[in-house]
Amino acid sequence: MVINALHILATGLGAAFLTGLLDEKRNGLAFMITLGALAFMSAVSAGWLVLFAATGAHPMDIQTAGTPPPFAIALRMGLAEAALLTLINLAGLFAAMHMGETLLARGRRAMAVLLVMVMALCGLVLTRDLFNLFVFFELIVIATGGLVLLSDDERAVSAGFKYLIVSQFISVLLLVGIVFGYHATGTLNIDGMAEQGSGAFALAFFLILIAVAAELKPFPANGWALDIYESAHPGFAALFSAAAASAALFAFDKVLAIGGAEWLPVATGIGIVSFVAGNLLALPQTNDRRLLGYSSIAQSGLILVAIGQQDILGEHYLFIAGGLLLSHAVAKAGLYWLSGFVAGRELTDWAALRQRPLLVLAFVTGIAMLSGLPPFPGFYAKWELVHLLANEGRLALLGWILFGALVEAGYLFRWFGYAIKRESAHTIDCPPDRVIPVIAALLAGWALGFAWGELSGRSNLLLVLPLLFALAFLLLEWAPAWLKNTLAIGGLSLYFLQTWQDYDPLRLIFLVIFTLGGAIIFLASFHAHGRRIGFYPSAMTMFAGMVLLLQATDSFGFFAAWELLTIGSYFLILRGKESEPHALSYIVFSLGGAFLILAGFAIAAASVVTLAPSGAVSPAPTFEIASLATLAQPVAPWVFLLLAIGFMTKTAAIGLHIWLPGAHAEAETDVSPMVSGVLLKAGLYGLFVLLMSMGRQSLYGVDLVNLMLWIGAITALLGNLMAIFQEDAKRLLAYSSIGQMGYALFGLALMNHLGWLMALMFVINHYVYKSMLFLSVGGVAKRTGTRAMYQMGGLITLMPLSFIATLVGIIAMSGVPPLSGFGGRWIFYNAIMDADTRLPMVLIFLSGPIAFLYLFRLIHTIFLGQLKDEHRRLKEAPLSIVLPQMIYVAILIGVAIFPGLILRRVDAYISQFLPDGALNWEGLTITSQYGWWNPVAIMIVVACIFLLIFGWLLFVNRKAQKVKQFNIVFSAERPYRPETTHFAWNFFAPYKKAMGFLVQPFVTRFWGAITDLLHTAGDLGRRLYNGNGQIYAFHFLIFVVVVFVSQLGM
Amino acid sequence: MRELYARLKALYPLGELTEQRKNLAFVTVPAAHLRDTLLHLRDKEGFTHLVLLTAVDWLEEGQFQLTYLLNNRALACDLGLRVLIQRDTATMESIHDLWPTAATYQRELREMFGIDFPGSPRIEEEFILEGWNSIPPYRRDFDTLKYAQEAYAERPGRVTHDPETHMRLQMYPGQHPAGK
Amino acid sequence: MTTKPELMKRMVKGPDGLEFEVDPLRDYYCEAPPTVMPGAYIQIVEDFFNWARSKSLWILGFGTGCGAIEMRPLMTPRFDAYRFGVAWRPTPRQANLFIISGYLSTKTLKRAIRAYEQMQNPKYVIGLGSCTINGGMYWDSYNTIKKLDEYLPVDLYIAGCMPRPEALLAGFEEMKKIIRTGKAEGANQYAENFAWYKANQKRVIHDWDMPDYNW
Amino acid sequence: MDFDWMKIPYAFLTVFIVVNYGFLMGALIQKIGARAGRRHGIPIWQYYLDVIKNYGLRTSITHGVMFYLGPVFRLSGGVGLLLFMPVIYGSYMFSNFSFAGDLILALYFVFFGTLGMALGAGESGHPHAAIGVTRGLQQVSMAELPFAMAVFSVALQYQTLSITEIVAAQQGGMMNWTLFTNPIAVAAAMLAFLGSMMRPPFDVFIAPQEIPIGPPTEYHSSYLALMQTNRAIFPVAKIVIYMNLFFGGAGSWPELFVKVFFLYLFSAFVGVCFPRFRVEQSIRFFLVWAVPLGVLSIMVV
Repeated sequence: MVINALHILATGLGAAFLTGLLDEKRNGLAFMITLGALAFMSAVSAGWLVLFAATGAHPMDIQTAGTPPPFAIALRMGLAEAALLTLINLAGLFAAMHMGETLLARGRRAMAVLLVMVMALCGLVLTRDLFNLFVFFELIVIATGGLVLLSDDERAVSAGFKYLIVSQFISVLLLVGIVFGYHATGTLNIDGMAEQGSGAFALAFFLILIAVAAELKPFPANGWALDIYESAHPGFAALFSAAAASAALFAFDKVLAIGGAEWLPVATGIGIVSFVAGNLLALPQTNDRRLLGYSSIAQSGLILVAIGQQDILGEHYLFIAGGLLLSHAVAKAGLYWLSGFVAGRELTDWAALRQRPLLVLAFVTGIAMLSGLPPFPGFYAKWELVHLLANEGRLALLGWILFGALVEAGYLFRWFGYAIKRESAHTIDCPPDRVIPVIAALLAGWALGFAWGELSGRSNLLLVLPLLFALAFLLLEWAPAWLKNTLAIGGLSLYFLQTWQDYDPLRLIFLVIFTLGGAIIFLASFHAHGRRIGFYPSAMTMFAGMVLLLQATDSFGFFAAWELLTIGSYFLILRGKESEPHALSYIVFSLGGAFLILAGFAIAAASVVTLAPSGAVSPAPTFEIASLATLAQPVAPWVFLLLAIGFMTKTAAIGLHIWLPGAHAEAETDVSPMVSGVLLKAGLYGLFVLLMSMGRQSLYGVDLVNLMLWIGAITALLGNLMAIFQEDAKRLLAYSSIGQMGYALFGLALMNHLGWLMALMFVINHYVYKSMLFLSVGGVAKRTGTRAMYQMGGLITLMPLSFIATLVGIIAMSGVPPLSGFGGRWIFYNAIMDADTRLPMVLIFLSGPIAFLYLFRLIHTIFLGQLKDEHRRLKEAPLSIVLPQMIYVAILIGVAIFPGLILRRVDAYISQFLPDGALNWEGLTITSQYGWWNPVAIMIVVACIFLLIFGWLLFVNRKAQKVKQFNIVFSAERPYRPETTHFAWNFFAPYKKAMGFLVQPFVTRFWGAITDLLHTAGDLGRRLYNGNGQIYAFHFLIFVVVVFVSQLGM
Repeated sequence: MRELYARLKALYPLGELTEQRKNLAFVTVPAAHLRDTLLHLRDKEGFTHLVLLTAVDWLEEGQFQLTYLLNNRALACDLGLRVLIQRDTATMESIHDLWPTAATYQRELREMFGIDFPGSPRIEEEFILEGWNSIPPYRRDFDTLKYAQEAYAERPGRVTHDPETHMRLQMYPGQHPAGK
Repeated sequence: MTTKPELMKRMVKGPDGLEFEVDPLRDYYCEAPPTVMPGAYIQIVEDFFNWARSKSLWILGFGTGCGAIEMRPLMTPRFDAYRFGVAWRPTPRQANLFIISGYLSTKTLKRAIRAYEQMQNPKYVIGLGSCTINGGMYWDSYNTIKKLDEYLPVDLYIAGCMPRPEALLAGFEEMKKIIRTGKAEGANQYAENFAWYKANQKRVIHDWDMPDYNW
Repeated sequence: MDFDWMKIPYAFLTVFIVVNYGFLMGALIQKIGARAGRRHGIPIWQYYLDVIKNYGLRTSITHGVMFYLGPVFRLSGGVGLLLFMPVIYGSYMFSNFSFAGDLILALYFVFFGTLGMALGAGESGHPHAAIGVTRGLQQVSMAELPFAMAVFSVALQYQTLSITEIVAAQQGGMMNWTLFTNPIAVAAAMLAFLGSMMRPPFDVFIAPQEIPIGPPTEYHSSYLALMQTNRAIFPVAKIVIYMNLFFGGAGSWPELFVKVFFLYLFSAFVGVCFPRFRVEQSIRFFLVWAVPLGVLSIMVV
């Protein structure tokens, strides 16, 4: 049985009085009373929440004086109210706990104010009476003013004062509005007013609405709020951001009901401007709390947008607005509480959190919730919101939302990068009364994620096995790395064994790479010692995302998997020593790409699925990926474009590639092959799916597939060209990946049978040799302590196995027979015979030999040439790193001799889509329409000739004297030092002279300029907030005028 | 050249001017005034180019004569400054800071004559001789024939002829030597 | 005898923190001495090889002194030594005839020894000009050797100061005869009397900064 | 697998013929070059003598395994290239192992020897070897481009990747040669041909005085002998590709000898007429002159 909601207000008020009555010295008791009251209030509201959630009961009106309105104040308790009250009261409880020390020091009055504040917030949510609303607002303002003073920060005083000034402006407007409204309608009851409509008292309603809106601190009328966020006690700031903002939003929603649909655009407008501007302003921030403040403003803006769009959200309104609101509130409260642990106010000071992995988890949970990443409610909410917007054709709004979200993710993840990578001198102590709120927020976040997953009506991501498996590693963090590694390998292998029958040959290839391929790379992870905290959850999340991607049949599952693998890989990449900026650019590009995919899916969904009319409970639009094929003309090419750009971001097509080199090169030894060899294939899989379902599309007469063909060719050329000028071995490989992905993209875009086969061949080969080379180079880098190739040299005798792996890798990669790369080239030539466009081939022809250049450089400058002094005692790379390489060598040779083992089935499968040009697999010879190829014969002939000549040389040259590295003819001199004798630096200088104009960093400059532009915009905006209270009031006035004028104009 | 000498003479205690040609003259400078004179010539008189720096071993006088030959590109004339230093101490101030090329000459002089130029770059390093183990070979008290006979194996049977006598015998066999 | 700094033993710290000693002469150079290499077991094969060797004289392109100027005309249409199977190679590895073209200062001698030792057995040396025979006009130089065969095994001297290209061509023909008769075993002679040659070389080269045999 | 074991002696025969032809033709071209300089030039059998001499050297050194294997790779590349092609059109005897692959195999197998050689030279630790290799690779990377385009153009023209079929399509008179049916492609390919024949103006990577003959600077004795053997086989094999693609192939050995000789002479002719390019100059040369021709050839075919 639940307790009357009035008791919530009564308890708050009563406890506040009670503390007031207590003796000055009984602070302890007062604090207990405060906590008790808040706990009771929380319990009551939670009881209501459970009631509504479990029974789906209708909202209940509570009449205070025993009469219905307009004669008395009415309260209403419903699902939303209950949820919000729970949130507010719990936030109040934990805020009190968090501020315990301060409250105890300041005495019972502070506690009373806090209780009043929470009570007023509850009242704001519950009341249906306009004047009552005003009263609660006033209470909140006064309580806020008082609570701000709790802070040690001197600026808090002036902040509180400015707050009071502006609040009086707002109150005046509100009061005037209420008076005129009452005059016009004769009632103060919101529902009563709503029945009569706002037409009669539009100006009055405008005043009411604008006043309530101003409580949400919209841009630009929010300078005073920022000062509070920045200077108030973090415990209170959490309450202010999480509870006060939520309550105000709810109040706004209530008030808006009076105005009806015509006022919705106002909410949308205020919301989207606040969202975008708030995020832009947050971008250049270096103060953590101010940044959170801007983010709060932005998030409120986003929720306002949802409120403003309630006309199209239909029955999903609560799901969306609630999801956004709750995840914002929980995350923001958690982050503010976390900031209480951090001594410094710079973003970089958060590095201190690293001492406590649990706090890092809380931090990352908060950031993921704010950014709307799965599996948190914001993700589901954003999915629905975007789809509904797209369905209504509100694409501009959709675009701005995604843009703002991207900026937000940018600064949040930059912050996270600082926390993980920077150094902080501060230490962290964890008193339980401060840890508990944070943990509560953390748990609440995951619980909400679960709840929203359940509510979404689709597969709950937190119940999906692969993700659960990945998250389970969070609980295993205490275990040694080898144990977790074994589990990871076992998990991947088992997953493969369990599911491989369910896939068609194409997906099976990707599955093999994603699971078994991952497992082989994990073998290399055995070299790590200690616990390797954070590695396994991230890596397994990435792998979970990838296998889910393969499983996904509908757009939602696909997108969720896409986001998961992005996040997982981001954390993985961030682990590298110098990888902070590169991981950031990776996540920004990836999320940008993901948002494009989201937009694409949303637009597609609008055409594929007809939305159920409001009323019927059906999950918001999601559709079978395969039904992309049914898209009709005006929409299809745009969807294709959005999806293709999204996927090409992942494959690092030229123009979108700048994140890749740093991210892959700076990652750890075993992470580089994972993100390069395995992860890039996810992008290719996306492109496969896209092209399989949508085929050719053209936009304004431009054949988009043809465009992709060009992009692929240019990527292949420029990726390779940039690779040859790298001095850093891993960067070289990273650029080479760009080129290789260009090849694969090219093959796909050929849109013929063999082109796809070639792309698949690249998928397999690139996985094998790039993983192998990354491991090999990583092993060498591990031993030599450097990645600069010119500092190495002559390692062939010391690291023979790594050398063999590299040798086999480069032979395979350059396409020289008899290894498997040749098969790819052979298919390529046969494929282009069928192609309609011939010019891009020129670029591909050129990029092949160029690949040869950087490969030779790789093997020569590392393994050949002159051994350095300090490397003379190096050992072979650790067994765990060498073993996978040897497996790869075996695979490469196996694939080289029997390519049919894999390709034959895929060949048949592709025939479903592109029947022409299939290969003929009779006997050992593979025949196409144009030529033939017999891998076994090639291998045997080459081996025989080679052995024959080798035997002959052994015979005639049996007495060769083995000499050492300085026994070279040196123009009758002798070498001076190995460093000066090893030709390695600036290896291809003439090429730079001749072709250097092609590798100017235009793209880097372009994206750099865009980033600068955003930062500058944020910086300019920041000048609005100069700390002057009068100016802030002026801002408010401008805000009112602008909104009024634009409303008139509408 | 005479005017130049007159101008210089007014500033520094110079020795007599020896005019070799119209545009080539030598003058002796005390070691202590060398640097000032060189600087003056380089910066005020346009002798911007150090043509060479060489030495003469005046064994009998117990002196080394250093010759700094300067060139004035505009007037196309050369002026040699001669400095006499003690042979037993054989040390001279380095001028590599005036002309960087001087460092090379000084290394050569140190190796071949044993004249030291403290502070000159790489002065300690070998210049062209590798592993020289005797007194500097350009000093006149170094007996090069004796050294060659001791150091390098000889093929027996070598005969040395006076060229004039030998050629006369070759061309006019049977005649008496000239003038006899 | 002074050792050059780059050849001195040094302590080096590896990337893994391990400190160890590097002895350049031991670690960077092969220490094996040259050995006498017998010809083919079957005499007729050796004769066949000698015939081929005599027809394919590859000269090391290393002009040690002023006599080198007399080799250039051999490549011109006027003398055209190529028609006799004579060619120039830029690397000692591939050359088998070393023409010491004129005086050898001790400094050049060091380089000549290196180049000679880097050639492959069988290898031949021709001393060109009187300087290589008895010092010539440099008989009293403080820095020039006077008797080449004291330091390297010489197969043939071509006298003159300078000998003209015709004399060189005649010398090549003579050299071919020596090779064909199997008497051009300079490399084996060098290996047999290695200690003697080394002692002679080290007597005049005071800063011996290389391994004893330059492979 | 039904393999005709007679192919093995046939293969040996092919290699034997080509080695002898290569030695003699190489010397003949040398002599012609010498005559251009008014010299007699080397005896026609000089290359045999050089090879025998090099095998007859009594000592050799090795810098390591890759160094040892480098010439093996090199010669295998040459021999393999030769044997993977149908050398004589219409002759089963001299079609050798062309059943293993088509034109693409031959094109890519060219790199087999290059790669092995580059690695072997690299292990010698000689900086000049590395410099030579990088120069060679850089130049070849651009020189191959017009050739690849020409091959593509020809393959499109005849709609096949089979060398035999390409040759078959050119039978029936000189006017059926690709030279006349697709002259632009041939022009592009012949410029590329110059770049891959290690002759002036594109031989800076073996510059004898600057970086003593580049990659092979440490090779000697039997290594060098193997490489010389390859120098006899490889150019012939390479020219055979050109001959088959552009000049009607050869139906008999004499026809092959003549065609290969004239094609080889072409590069030698250019070589004695023009001085040497630096690497970036030759890259620009190919980019400016040969690549547009190649592009044109695949556009118009």
